[in-house]
Amino acid sequence: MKQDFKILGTRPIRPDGLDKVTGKAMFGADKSVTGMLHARILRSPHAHAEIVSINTAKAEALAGVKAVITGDDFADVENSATRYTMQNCMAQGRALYDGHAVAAVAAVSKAVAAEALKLIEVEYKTLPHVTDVDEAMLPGAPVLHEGVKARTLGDDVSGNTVGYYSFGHGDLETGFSEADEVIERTFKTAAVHQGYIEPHACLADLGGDGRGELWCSTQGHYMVREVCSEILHIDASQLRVTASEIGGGFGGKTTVFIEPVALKLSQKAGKPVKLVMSRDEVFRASGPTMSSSIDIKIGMTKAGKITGAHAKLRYQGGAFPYEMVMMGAMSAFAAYDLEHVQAEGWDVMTNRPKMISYRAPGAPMAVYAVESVVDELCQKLGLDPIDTRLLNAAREGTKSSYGPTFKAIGLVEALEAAKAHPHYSAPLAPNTGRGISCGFWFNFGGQVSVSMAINADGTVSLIEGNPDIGGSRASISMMAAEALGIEFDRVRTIVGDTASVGFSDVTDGSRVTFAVGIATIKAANAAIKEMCKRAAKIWDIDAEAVEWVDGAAQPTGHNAGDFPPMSLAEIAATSGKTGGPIAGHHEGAPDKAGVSFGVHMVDVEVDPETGFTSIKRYTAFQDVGKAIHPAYVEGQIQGGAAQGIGWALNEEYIYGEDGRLQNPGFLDYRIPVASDLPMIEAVIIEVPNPGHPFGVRGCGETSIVPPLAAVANGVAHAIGVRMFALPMSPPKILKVL
Amino acid sequence: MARVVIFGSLRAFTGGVEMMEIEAATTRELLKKLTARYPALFDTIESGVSLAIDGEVFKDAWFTPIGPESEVVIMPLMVGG
Amino acid sequence: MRYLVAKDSREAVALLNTGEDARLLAGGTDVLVRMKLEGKTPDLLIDIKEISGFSDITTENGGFRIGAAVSGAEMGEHAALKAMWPGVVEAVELIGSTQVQGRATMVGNLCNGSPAADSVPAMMAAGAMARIEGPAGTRDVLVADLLEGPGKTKLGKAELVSSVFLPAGLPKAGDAYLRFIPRTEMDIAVASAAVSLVLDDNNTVAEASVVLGAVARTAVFVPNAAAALVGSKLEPEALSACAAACAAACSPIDDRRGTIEFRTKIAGVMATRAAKIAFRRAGGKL
Amino acid sequence: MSKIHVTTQVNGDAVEFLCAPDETLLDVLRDRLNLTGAKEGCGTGDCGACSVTIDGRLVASCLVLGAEVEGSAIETVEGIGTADALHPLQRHLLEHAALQCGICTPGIVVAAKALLLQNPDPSEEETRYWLAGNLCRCTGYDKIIRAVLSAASELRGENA
Repeated sequence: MKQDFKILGTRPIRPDGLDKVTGKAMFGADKSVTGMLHARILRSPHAHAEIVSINTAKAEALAGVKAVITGDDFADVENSATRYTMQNCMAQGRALYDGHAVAAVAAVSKAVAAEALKLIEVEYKTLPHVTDVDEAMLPGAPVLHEGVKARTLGDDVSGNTVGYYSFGHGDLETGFSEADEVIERTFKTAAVHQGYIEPHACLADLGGDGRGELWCSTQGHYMVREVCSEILHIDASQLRVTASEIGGGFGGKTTVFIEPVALKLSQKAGKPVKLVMSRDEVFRASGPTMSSSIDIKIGMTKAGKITGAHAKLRYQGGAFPYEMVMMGAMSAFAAYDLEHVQAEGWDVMTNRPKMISYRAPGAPMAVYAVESVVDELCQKLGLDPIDTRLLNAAREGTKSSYGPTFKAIGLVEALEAAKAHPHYSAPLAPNTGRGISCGFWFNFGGQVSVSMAINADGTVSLIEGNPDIGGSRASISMMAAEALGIEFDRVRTIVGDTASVGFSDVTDGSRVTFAVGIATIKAANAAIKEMCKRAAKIWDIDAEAVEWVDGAAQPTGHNAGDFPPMSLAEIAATSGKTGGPIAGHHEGAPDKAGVSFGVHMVDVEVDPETGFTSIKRYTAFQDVGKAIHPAYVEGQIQGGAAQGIGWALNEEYIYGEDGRLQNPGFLDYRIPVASDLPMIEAVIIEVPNPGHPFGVRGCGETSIVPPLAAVANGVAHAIGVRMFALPMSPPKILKVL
Repeated sequence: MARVVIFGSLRAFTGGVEMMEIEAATTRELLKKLTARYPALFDTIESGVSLAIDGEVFKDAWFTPIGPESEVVIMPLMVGG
Repeated sequence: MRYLVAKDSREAVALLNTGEDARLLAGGTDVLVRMKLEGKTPDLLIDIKEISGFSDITTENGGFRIGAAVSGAEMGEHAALKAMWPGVVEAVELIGSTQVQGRATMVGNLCNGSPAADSVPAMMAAGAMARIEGPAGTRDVLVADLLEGPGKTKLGKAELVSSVFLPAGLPKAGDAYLRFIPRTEMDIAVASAAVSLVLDDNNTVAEASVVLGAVARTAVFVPNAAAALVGSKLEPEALSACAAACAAACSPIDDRRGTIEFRTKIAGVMATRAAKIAFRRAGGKL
Repeated sequence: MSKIHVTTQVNGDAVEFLCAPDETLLDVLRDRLNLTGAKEGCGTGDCGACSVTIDGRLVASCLVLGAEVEGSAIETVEGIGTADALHPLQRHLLEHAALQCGICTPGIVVAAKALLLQNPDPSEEETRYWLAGNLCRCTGYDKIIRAVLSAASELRGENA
């Protein structure tokens, strides 16, 4: 399926770039309207407490305060998932974690709003709390919500255990009996935050008549509309949501945290309300990803064949029911062709902020544990880590550990590229180790809407419904131009608000370039069909006798050569006289998103006297199907690698005995800074996805999956001791040296 | 007849049955017949599942065609970041 | 909150003495952060940057006087200062990002009272004197004598530090500062060490000063560590004796930035590494 | 709290504003002068998204009071380059695809410009340390560093 492309694979300047380098781009907190109020949220200082009473009288009496709300202002909703979202935005009855919202104020200025918060009197009765996953699963642990325990589980686990999943095939006992070496290990990983630099921000204006406008930083403004209209009990059609430029999300902006609060305050005050989280609030009250406790058992023959593999994943996902461990259980062994395999997972609630997706949610920690044990087996049996992975690699026709049989996939190609790369044979300095890990992500399709207008001047206006989080307006414009056969700069893609184009799912799951791309191609085909029809009319021949070649209509069949080709611009120029405006649109739910595999290789140096780990060299290989805009594909790979490095080395949510978060700021929640990292070489592998006309696979998430184990394996080789918990911060490393 | 594979923990609702054959032309028909056979599956299927049809992953849209020889794997509804 | 710009130190002292909750503003990189995180403002914020001399680096008796409002970036750009007291300047330059360097001051770092303040061990090792202005007039005290405990100094009521004096550097002398942080930048010291050495004609350590940061309630001199270096050319035995003395001098806390065990272990590592740098700067060869 | 009257210069233009004594320069720029290019990522000087220069000195505008800039000259991202005449740094950031979400980009532009004024030929390591206070969560910094180094090369008159 090798195709020749004119535009795909080139590196044009992204259309929104100019506004972003000049400071013009409007992000969530950048919009203001006259007469707007400023809102602030009061948050619980307790990990778990009954809210006995809230007295807002003094705050309401403060000059300049226009509205104060608490959980009592929100009427119940039917859908339980929406109710949990609502109660995460504003506690009702109980505060479930440090940072849980308990009241909110809208006032004429930020200063007055801040002053008013101090006047709200909340009486709490503290309750027992639990923040560790293993403790939360024990019978007798404080239970966050009654009646939501997974229905197949028994009394051996507490009511916090809201999900149980199992995947796999074969017979584990048989598998392990065939092994020459079996290693069984337990791992722990800390909760980490998406760490987007832009805090959540919105500007809400909701009238008493139920008509509203909402501007917000989100990965999915249709999701925001649906959730908010349900919580506010208004019609979806009456709430128009506009997605601002989004300053990073990585999954963290796939739900709402503040929007219903701002809308409710606006409704109550009768004025627009701007609500912006502080960084401290982002860490305490917006969703990090899960922490985990994991058991892995893998058996291998002396020759390196994996004979059996078992994973038990216990994920901690915060204060409300959630489903995410299944993604880890499905990902854990995806890279391997196994006869006997089982991956089990438990979703567990604790007194922490409700988890939300973080780039390949659930996969990095599961794969970290698996790839650590695979590495240890290779070490013990004296096997080459890449050869061993090649020997066991999943490929086309492999029945995956989670069920489906793989179509064309690029794991073997990525492993072979890694093996052939000069990095793999480069000599290592003292105190330095080289780590390898595979990684995997599913990638998704889902609902999309694209509307494309062919303008009279020969340009194309494209509206789509997915917030552009990493350059998708560029890739979509490129695919439109490729499909139409015109130049890239003739297309302008914008992200429409919820009133201007049909529903679109959230920007997540590495789905946008894939799914919006398919819709764009189909919309282009619809427009092409119409343009061919117009040309046929002009030429007075059958529409079927016209085909679209290189951006122009041309007669075909027995009319071939009768008329010179008529370009898109020419057809567009006369469209007013040939039947009116020309457009194409497509609404659909593309499936068949191809999975993506990556292989990361890292050299780490560990200071034996301090336990400090530095990343000396990093190379990432990833099958992306077809790189539409290779520079942004590289950027996705590099960015995921950097996030994974942070996860491996220094990032963690630190809770004290009191259940309070101790590091809600960038000073002590340590994401990698520029001087922490070397250049990250991204090697793009292209094994086309048979499910996409251009071969595209999602590429945004796979890259965060391998770094955890790659770095951990590198550290193990550098110091000769293996660590079983993340992050591998210097005190932990020095302790084992 | 399509070969239907139920993912591990869902087998708790099929009495441990992992694989079965179901005559269905579309996903809707398949899921209807599946819940008719195993009513305990209703809640899970109602709240949403993903299906892998011959190795390609689909959401549970009703009218996705299923071939007579297809392998259909029922999986949980997947989410991303 | 009121914001006032003091014209001279007498006015600043008078404003500090009004009985209101008053704070001084120089670089603001501590006071403004605290206002933000704690959500409360003092009654009065007194900007001291306009006071004559407060923004100057001047030579004095062969050494340098550094005004209370001189930023880290300005110190880093002062070639002669950097040549004489490279350890002090590198310590100041480690405070925060480039952006923070544009504002943060050494005197502010001192008066903030953090046990982990980067510049304090280096100033102590250099024998720096703080000039204090107060209701009773002006006095000079050793920086070391100003330290009290976390968030506290021994400054009296309505007193302020107007400058710090770094004495003339001796020939064949060198100083250095090192800290341990989990990343390469942007963190607070988990443990740190400043070392100042003077060598004799034989390149043997004649005088030494070793100061540790972030391992006790204040930065602390470690005389035994210094003594271990004196008379040596930093042979391995001297360095390990120095490290052992450092470990013995540690009484750190466990917190989100480091454990007692870890801080105690690496304090000596920082000190011996800093000693080697100082030794080379003094003209010694390792 | 009575407001303070401040006369200053922003991006070459004389500007006057009234601000509360505890109002940061960042809030003044964004809320009073409608210059929203500088972003608040943390409010505590840890992220660099609010970088501006005051009298040529790179600072975090969240850690400066509006009242302090009386008589100063401030430069924000809005004062660097225009659509028709981008600063080479801005152009190289675009050409290297050195931004994804773009929230850190204004701070990077301001900080990198300050670097190149002080050090026209920085090494990769110097560039990384200079920009250590400008957090970027999207890119892994690779393309940002390359863009700054190639802009530096162009500004030095070398063949970029």
